[in-house]
Amino acid sequence: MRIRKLPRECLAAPYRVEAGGDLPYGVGIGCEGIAFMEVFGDHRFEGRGLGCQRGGRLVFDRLDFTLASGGVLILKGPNGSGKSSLLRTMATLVRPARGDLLWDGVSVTDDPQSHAGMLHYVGHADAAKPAMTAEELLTFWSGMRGANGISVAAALERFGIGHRADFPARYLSSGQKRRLALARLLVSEAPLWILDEPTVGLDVDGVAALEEAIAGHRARGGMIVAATHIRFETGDRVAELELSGFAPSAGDLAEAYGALGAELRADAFRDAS
Amino acid sequence: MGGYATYVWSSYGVVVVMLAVMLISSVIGGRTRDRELTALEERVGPRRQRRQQNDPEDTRHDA
Amino acid sequence: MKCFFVLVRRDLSLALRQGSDAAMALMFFVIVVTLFPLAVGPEPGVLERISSGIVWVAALLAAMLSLDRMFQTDYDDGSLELMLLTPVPLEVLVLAKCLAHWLTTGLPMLLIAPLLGVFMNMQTEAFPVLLASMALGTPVLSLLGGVGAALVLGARRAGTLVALLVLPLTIPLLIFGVSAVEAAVTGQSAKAQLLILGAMLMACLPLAPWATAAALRQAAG
Amino acid sequence: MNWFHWLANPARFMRFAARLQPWIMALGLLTGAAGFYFALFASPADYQQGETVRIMYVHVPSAWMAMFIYVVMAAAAGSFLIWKHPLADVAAQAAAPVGAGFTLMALITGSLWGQPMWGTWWVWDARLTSVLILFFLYLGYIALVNAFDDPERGSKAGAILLLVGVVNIPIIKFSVDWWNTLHQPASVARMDGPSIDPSMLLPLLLMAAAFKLYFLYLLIVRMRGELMARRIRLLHLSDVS
Repeated sequence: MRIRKLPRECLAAPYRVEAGGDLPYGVGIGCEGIAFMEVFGDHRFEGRGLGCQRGGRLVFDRLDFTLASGGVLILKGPNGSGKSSLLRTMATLVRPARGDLLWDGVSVTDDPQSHAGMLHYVGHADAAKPAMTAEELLTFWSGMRGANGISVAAALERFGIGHRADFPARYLSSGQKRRLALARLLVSEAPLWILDEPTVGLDVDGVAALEEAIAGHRARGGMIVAATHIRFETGDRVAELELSGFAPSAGDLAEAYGALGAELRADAFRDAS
Repeated sequence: MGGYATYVWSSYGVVVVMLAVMLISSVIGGRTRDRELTALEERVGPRRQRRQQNDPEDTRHDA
Repeated sequence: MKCFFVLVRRDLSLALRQGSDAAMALMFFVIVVTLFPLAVGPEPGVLERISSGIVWVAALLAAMLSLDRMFQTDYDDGSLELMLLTPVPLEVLVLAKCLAHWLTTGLPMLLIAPLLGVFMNMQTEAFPVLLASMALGTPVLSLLGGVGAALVLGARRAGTLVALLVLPLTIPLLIFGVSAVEAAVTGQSAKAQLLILGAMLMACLPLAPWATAAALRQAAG
Repeated sequence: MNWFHWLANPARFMRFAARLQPWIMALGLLTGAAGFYFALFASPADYQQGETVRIMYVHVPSAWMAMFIYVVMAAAAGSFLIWKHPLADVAAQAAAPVGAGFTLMALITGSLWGQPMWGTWWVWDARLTSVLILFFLYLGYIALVNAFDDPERGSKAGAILLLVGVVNIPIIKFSVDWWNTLHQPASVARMDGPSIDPSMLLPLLLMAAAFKLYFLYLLIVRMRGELMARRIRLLHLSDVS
């Protein structure tokens, strides 16, 4: 990971830059005048001809996307169109049935472990252990991924659950658990955030905190892929991907089922038996 | 068979019966699926065949 | 390497706070052994003869009981996905999980085994070998069990299935573990058996986490 | 290697297999008939075991097949995991019940052999014990493959289990042999006997060949069935969407 070692205060600073301000894109003012783009460097995340198969069924096919530093990619589409599957594919939790994922032009499917260091994934599950306190959970994940972001206390504060730091997760409401899951994004750095319905269970303040975090992340050259209803200012570097456009046709379905595809006509061998 | 005929013949019997059962059940299973597949293809088939005729890349797995 | 200890510490503190899981496996171990004198009669000769086998079989069964918890909770609450997405080799994390599992089930069983030896009229001279064989054998149980626990994630009736898969694989362990203790009881050297158990541990240490990691990846995908 | 890739296409493989099938059947029937003839009539009775030795001609090849099929399945599982080719998985899943069948056959004939030899239906003989454990491994694999709602998951988990199992089999075999020599009184005759006379070797090898050809034939039949089942599943899915 190409993250410059900065004092913690510096890393915390960008979150105070307002989203959509007058600053040129991707450049913010931190302490000691460090340009934020340097935090993550310039990256490019691409998908080429992606196809994904869930439960033996092809959910989407021949899908391309490109995402550059500071960019946002919003996934749209009805239920079952494969938003979660695509996000899980991007996170290398699922191997694409077809196509390839590229990070800076290099395929990541062969080395998912190093790609994993580049990303944060927030899925439907909050990974909140009932017996662990909010602070312990965050400390644990920062220990697992490296504590190179803001401090645990600051991250909890930023998502408005600082006063619940000592509460075991079993006493947290579902919205608070969600905030806790999102606070993970801030305690360790990763240029790519993959967010699957991150606002589920959040109240207005929670959504605002998330938006602030996202704006700060983008300002520092981070990129975001999300299936969400948060409204982003359209225009600069915000793209939408309508997944229903990539639903496979019947022929694709037949072909994509591995090599047991369309040419496996039963009669090709049935006569011989 | 030196007084052991029961054991010898029953073990050969078991072998023959098991071999036959495995073979017959597999063949019957294949036949049932064959019929099911034929019925399904007749139902879904026309749509698919039309598509395949239009699809020049149909042979891509042979490449 | 830091991740390894972070994960072990988390699993240990979770096990301590939800102590019932580990304690239940231990209780099961004790109760199963206690059943045997009641079933076959309390004659010291008989009990002594079967003591090593009973203790080992009970340890295997008790370990099976605790196995399905090994990855299941992490799988259910999404922690497992996040672990897959840490920049550390998954094998290292698996090893940490296995160590934590051993510390919470294997080690307590190991410590209580002499007491059960007393229950079963085992000669006290055999205790060191019993402890040594279990010290070498129970980690193998955790490592092999990890493979099974990872394979059945998301399966129907995972708890029963994992025992069906893992128990046949633990037979060599049982044979050499029991025979080490028997050798000690009859006053022979148990060195060969203990060496073989050690070799099994050495072989499992790299191979089992590798298979477990592969199983976890396909479970998440 | 090229040839391997050529056959990796399921339709082509099945066409190739269908052409092979009658030959396999003919050869199998031939060796089978000869095997049964030599085993039952044209071979001498053992001077120690008498006529019961004839059970060996089916018991031992069954035990061999049980082992052989497991290794074949593990090889298929390995190539499924490495090259991700579904045909390998189809082969492993098609072979599993056949392997379990041969294992059961070895157990039953072993028991029928044990009764006249030792006067009891079951003896913890080294081979019988290993075969019994192998039977458990087969059942575990079949149970695991069918325990998932998503067949893909079952295939992958099963393949990993097969590889773990095949690494374990030599260790299990070794430990069971070791255990057996420890507990077996020396006076009881071992099932394999000290040495095998050439007149006994011929029926044994004939039966082994016949069993292998039978397995090959059945494998083709079952793989075809499994491929059809997958195609049916696929058609249902595309029908729904």
